[in-house]
Amino acid sequence: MPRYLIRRLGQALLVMAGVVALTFVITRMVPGDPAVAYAGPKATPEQLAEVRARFGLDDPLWVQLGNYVRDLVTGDWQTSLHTRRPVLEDLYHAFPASLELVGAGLVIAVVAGIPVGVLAARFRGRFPDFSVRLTSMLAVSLPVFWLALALQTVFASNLGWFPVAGEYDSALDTTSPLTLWTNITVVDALITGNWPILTSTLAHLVLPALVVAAYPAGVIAQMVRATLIEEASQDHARLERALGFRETTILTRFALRPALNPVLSLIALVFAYAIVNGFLVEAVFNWPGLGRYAVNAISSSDTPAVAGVTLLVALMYVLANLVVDLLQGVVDPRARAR
Amino acid sequence: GGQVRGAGGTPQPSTGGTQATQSTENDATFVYAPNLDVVTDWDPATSYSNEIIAMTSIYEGLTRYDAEAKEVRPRLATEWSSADEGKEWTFKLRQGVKFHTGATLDAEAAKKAIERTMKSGGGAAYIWSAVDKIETPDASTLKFTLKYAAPMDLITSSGYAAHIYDAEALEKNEDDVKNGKLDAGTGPYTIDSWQKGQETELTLKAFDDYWGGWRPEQYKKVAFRVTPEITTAWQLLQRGEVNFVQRLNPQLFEQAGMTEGVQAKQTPSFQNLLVLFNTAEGPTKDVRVRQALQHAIDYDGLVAALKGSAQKAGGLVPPGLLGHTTGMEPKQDLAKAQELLQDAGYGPDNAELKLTLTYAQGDEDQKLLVTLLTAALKKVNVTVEARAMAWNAQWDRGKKGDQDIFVMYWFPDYADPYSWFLNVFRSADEVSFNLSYLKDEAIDKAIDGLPQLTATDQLAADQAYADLQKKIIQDEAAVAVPYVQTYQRALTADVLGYVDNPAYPNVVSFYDLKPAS
Amino acid sequence: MSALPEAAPLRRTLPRVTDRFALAGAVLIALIALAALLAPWLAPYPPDEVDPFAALRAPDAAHWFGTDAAGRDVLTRVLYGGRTSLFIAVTVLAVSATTGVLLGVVAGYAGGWVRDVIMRITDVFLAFPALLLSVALAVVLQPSVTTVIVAIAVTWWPWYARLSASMAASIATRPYVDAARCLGVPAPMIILRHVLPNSLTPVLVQVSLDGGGVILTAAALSYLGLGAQEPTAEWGLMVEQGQSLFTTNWWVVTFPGLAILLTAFAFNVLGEGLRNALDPRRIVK
Amino acid sequence: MTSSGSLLRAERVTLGYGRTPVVHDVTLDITGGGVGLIGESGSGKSTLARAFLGLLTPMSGNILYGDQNLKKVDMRRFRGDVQPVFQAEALDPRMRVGNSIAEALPRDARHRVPELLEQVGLDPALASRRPHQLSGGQRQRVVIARALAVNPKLLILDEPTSALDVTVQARILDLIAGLAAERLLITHNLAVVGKLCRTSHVLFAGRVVESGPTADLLARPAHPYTLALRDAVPKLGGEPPVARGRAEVRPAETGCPFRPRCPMAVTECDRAPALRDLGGHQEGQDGRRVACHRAEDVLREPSARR
Amino acid sequence: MIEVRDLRVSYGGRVVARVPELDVAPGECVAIVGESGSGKSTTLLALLGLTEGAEVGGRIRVAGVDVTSASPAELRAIRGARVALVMQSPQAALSPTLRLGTLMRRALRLHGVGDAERVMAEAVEAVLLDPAILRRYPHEVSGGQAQRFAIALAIALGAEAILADEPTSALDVTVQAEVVAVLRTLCAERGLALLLVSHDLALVSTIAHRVLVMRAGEVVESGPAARVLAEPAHPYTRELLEALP
Ligand SMILES: Nc1ncnc2c1ncn2[C@@H]1O[C@H](COP(=O)(O)OP(=O)(O)OP(=O)(O)O)[C@@H](O)[C@H]1O
Ligand SMILES: Nc1ncnc2c1ncn2[C@@H]1O[C@H](COP(=O)(O)OP(=O)(O)OP(=O)(O)O)[C@@H](O)[C@H]1O
Ligand SMILES: [Mg+2]
Ligand SMILES: [Mg+2]
Repeated sequence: MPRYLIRRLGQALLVMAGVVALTFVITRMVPGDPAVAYAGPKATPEQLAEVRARFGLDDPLWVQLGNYVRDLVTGDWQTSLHTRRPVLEDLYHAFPASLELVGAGLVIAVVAGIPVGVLAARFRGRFPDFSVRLTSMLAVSLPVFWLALALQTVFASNLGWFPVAGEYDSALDTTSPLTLWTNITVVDALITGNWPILTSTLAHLVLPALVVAAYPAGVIAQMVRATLIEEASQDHARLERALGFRETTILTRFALRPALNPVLSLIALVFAYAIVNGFLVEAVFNWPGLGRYAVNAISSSDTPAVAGVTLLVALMYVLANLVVDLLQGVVDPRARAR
Repeated sequence: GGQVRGAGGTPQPSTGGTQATQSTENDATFVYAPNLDVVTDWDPATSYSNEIIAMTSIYEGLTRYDAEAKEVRPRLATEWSSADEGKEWTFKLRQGVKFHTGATLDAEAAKKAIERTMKSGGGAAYIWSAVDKIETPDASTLKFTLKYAAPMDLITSSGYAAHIYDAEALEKNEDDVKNGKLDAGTGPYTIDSWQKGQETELTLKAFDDYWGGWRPEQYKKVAFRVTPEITTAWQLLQRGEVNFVQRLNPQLFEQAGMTEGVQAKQTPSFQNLLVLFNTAEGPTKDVRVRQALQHAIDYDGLVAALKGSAQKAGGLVPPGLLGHTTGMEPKQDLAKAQELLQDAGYGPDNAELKLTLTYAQGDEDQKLLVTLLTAALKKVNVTVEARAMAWNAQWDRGKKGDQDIFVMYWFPDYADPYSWFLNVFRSADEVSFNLSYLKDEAIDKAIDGLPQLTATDQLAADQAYADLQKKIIQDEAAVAVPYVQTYQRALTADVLGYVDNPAYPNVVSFYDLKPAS
Repeated sequence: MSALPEAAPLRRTLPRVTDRFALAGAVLIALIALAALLAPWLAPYPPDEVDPFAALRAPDAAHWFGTDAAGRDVLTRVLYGGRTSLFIAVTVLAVSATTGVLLGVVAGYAGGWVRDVIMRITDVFLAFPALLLSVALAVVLQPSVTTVIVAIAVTWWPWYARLSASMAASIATRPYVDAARCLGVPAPMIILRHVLPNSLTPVLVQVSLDGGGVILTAAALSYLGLGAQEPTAEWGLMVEQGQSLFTTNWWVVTFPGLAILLTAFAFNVLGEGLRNALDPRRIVK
Repeated sequence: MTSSGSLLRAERVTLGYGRTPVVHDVTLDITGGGVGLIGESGSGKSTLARAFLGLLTPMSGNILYGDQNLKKVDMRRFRGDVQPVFQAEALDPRMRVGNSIAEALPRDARHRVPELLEQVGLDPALASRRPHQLSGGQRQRVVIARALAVNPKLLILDEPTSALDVTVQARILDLIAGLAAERLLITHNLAVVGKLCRTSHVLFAGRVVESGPTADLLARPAHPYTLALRDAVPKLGGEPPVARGRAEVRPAETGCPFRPRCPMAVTECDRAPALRDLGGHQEGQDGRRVACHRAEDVLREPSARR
Repeated sequence: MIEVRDLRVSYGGRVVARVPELDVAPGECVAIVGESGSGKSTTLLALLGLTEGAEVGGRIRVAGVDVTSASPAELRAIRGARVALVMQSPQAALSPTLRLGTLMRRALRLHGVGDAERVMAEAVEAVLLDPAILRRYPHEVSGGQAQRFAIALAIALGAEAILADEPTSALDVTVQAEVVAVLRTLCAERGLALLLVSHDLALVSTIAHRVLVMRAGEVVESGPAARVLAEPAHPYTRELLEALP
């Protein structure tokens, strides 16, 4: 196990190194002079030269890559051209909000996807199965940005059931200011017992989280269904039937656990996807997360910021995969033996 | 962890119907919904971006332009005069003005501020380029000596780079200023909190010692809630969560006009769209091609499709400014365009003409122009390869002269047409905004004479502007001006006193507002 | 030693594809493709015909889907948009599946350091969610349909590489591969003749599932302004253009949105159906 | 034992997948008259076969072909001499069986396909079928036909019949017995080795635990595992098979690997026994070798004699 | 214990097993032999109503219940508790994520067997296993152990009959011998009825009292083991016997 762990960690590091190199290459390919972008339209040639020197834009490429890696490791993720603040600091503020949104979305997806998948497997080939498959396929086919717009228009604007946009009612900042610990509003509100902000955030969270949840819920339902059907056709399910267990019991108490393993990998996979999907959702719901930051960065050609977001999301992906790989052992004893 | 977010920050917007009595203290917050991040640069010297919507409430200039009356009004200066054919200007400063830093405004302080701005060379600092020296004969008098005649009263009314601030305090607390913790203005409002990237990015609070004083019904708090999506902003406005939406599309604007609890305001702006043709290189070097392109634009269709958010332009200078001409309204004429192309060796019977065009990414109105132009030109065998680009990239490419058609907006930094000519059409060694690459000595010379005329003889100036426009648009065909934008704003109905001043684009003068009772 | 389900030869499994979903998906895709191909004949107007004075007309007899901000017929553009979307999807899938499968099969068959090198590179690309890398690339390259294709293909091939590498690795240990090696068949021949054809079934399933993903990603890129450009008819671009009109002129957004949904749905139905019939356990992306 | 007359020889080979060895330090000769390889599932029989076929490079030790190290042998010649017949799935499921056989032939000899099919007792018309359209027995004949296509000197047969029904099994074994080529036969069926192989080797947990003339080995097992193996085979109408020892999960890592299951294990067995010659050669046959400290006791065990 | 008359099992109209008569009494061991696909497993599963998607005709009485007409609940009541199934591949037949003890405990609770811990320990010991095995996962036990555990399940639940579908074909001969030994003991000492499916005629001949020979879904010969093996009446049976090495 420790050896496996070390190997796995080494692999993850290697991948991260590749990610950094690739990101570097991409940032160097961006058209437009980064010095001009930083110094502003009316900068003098001297100012430009100064900016170039400051950011080492005149060095040979491999020196720049070396510097880039060194800077990243020492926590200097460059300065955003747009906000003019360290990218890492910006990310530190934006990421928790994204995490909150994506986390909520994934929770909804898991809570909805698993039982629905079980239901479909239980009634394989019959009407509930048919409708679950149909719905889940619809869910994975929805263009998020379009769904977000539609839900916002119908449920927030026309029906007025939910807030239109934002993370929470900003008036609450005066009446019950939030003490920050994790930067994740829901969590902070919960641990400091700030109910007004908690309820407001939850209300604001519903629609965007539902949109984020649509895709993962669909794939999770499909995956649970497929795996359960597979598990239920295994020899052990036949033995369980022969022992007199009910079909539902077999699915939920015997088959579900081994089925959770692929679902777990799936969640790791979907996690990064959901963050990026969240970008579009955040833009529509004006959620103060990475997505808004990224969209701003894209529209202002803010290369350091785009690179920062890219790196962060890739890092999250690698991490999520690592965690899942380690978690598999908990879910499936066979994996532990590996 | 453990710090507090937004304590004392943004508060409930005014949802109308406070108390009936006039003198009730107004403790509501006025919430402004901009579509972009508010602040990129807190330095009043170099600030040259969207933060104008907040800066003009924090900082003040010597004068202020009243677009309705087309007159310059006193602000920190109470009166002024010019001499020596507009090459010497004297401003009398208002008494008893305090900076937010606690210092008192005097001539020396004003001088320092302007000199610091000039020295910075950033942002719109160029507006001071006529200034040769500044003197302070006494504590309340500021005397400018100019290198050439220029309308200093207009220049000092600029929304950018004309702010008077406590330069000493600013320099001492550079970091705090940069981080929006401190400002050094004299305006009615001062920074309350600033959190870049947050939805409610900025809140302002009343400056108690403001020279204008405070009445109970005025808004003491202002918040900026960044809302990029027009639709979202509109929904927030309908629900009363914001008070002012900077920009709606024509359809929503029309709806706003019919929605209870919302007031819709429409004002012509000083911002127009320029379609610049490459006069230096490529097929558009041929003036006939440029003229054909001018004729291919469906001006009336464009304005119709923009449904009130634009009005047809007549020349380079928008109405309301010196030098605006009438009788130069362009019209689409495809037959003429085809004829001109034919002469130039293109058109339906000849080889296909391929042109490249760049325009601003994400701008619906420019996209509409591109759509219509592309469709029209297709009929005369001209293919337009249009690229939407982020401004930096578009501009970078433009500076290299790497396109045939460059589309951009232009608006003046102060209420004067000069910048359309100086910045856009005067030749320069290194291209900045002269993206038609016009290089004509006669035109350059005429442009150089404009400030003097403006400062001394407005009638002559008017004529000079008219002549120049004819030359540039009709003779040189360096540019087409499809329309002047019309601002379409929406406010909650409970706000009284809103006036849109196109000289200060998107700025709301919060100090002048009060809730309806 | 029973064969893994994915090793079942396609010929043998195709008759088993009685999954109604697979059939429905195939029919749906055929219809969509037909509509796109026949757009010049089906569409009531030329695709770029503008009429600014008839902008934003609600659906009526003349314009079944209404008109957009430039007065173009939305139905026409939805039909032409299908050509763009399907062209993108087909090209991306062809390019990325070919690249990915070739690399993956070599990696899986060769094993050892070859596999390690290829798979680590694959992992690096996998770490970028498709949309994100596409965004970064689209910022770098000029936004256009070609950019979209390149950007998505760059992020898509690793999935096929990974899939076919694991397939090929398992095929490579099959006795018939050993047998071929013992007969002295050269490695490239073994890969082409035995490993590749036998690894293809799950790739095919994945390809049909991915059709939807590619269309959604392409639409999202265009929606962000990083993809197709005016005046190209593209669904994502149409949604983006109509976005601020959703509350006032619903048809501008709704029809292209439905077109994306329907096409992605058709691909998913086909893919899910195939997967259900062939291999119920493969992970979707 | 002499190395002369040995077609292929494994010399102290250790084999494994990745870094895990599964066959440990095995020395083994393939001599004429048929060689059997017996052992329980997972004991490394197929692994050893793959090494003999040059499909798996030893982690240590050498495979010798004639007198030459396999690494240095001209593979083209070797492939013509040594051919496998695998346990299952040895035909590409997508290929027509005719093409599968043709793959083994030079381009100008493709016409030999029908002839080869006839040689293994199949209708040449079957050439156009795919494997799944054939019965298990027919499939196995095709595999043999393909192996014969190159006229090999040695066939390496890895459980060629274990997936088949008994009746079919018998016919295939007859076919194999009639072939001219020498053979290494891997099976868990003792009766089969008894018929087809002059010498046999018993593998346990990747080690040769006993080897010698097949008849002698089965008549008087000297290793407790061989004994258990022999006695566990049910005989038609006979007594129920005898279960000797305890079923344990894994062979021991150190010492005698069979120790955890061995009913005769003593403390001495903590030391790994070496493969040693067993005295008492019988009637001019090759010698018996065994890796057990208590081989003599096993031979004396009354129940061991049948 | 088991009483079958005119059993017909068909999938989609194709008859895959037809058994005119099959009886197993307590303490008796009956074996079904035949080639692959001859319908042996199908017959066995039909006895517990586990042939999904098949049409089953004829009369099947198992432990006093008429299987063809019984309700699902009635069927579940006899499954495991009165008639147990032992399958071919031992590990695959155990849920991989459950400890053996957990599975047994759940089954005992399902059938309302009290004093589970003691019953479990006794059952495991009855098949010569160490009770510590209950704490292991399926992949941690050997095939023989897993197979004996499956038998222990039957004992713990108090089953009166065991249906064994090729219970040893995945095992090595040495391990097979252990399992066969246990099965024999149960039959002889506890009076369990044993129905054994196998393709190994030799193995069957050593433990079965009676034998049914099946081919292509039909029973071609049946009778006392000794008689069938000594003087086979059907050519197929003869062929089977001759094929034995
Ligand atoms: N490709 C492989 N990768 C890793 N381990 C393997 C591989 N093939 C076999 N093994 C392991 O090597 C050991 C020996 O396997 P091998 O196939 O040689 O056994 P065997 O004696 O042929 O068994 P069987 O009778 O089941 O065919 C086993 O523990 C097996 O799990
Ligand atoms: N679920 C099913 N659907 C359709 N046909 C089936 C099904 N299960 C079994 N069969 C068919 O029924 C016949 C008998 O199968 P069965 O499994 O009973 O044979 P068997 O004698 O147990 O063979 P083996 O020795 O291979 O286990 C076979 O032809 C098989 O294809
Ligand atoms: Mg083997
Ligand atoms: Mg069976």
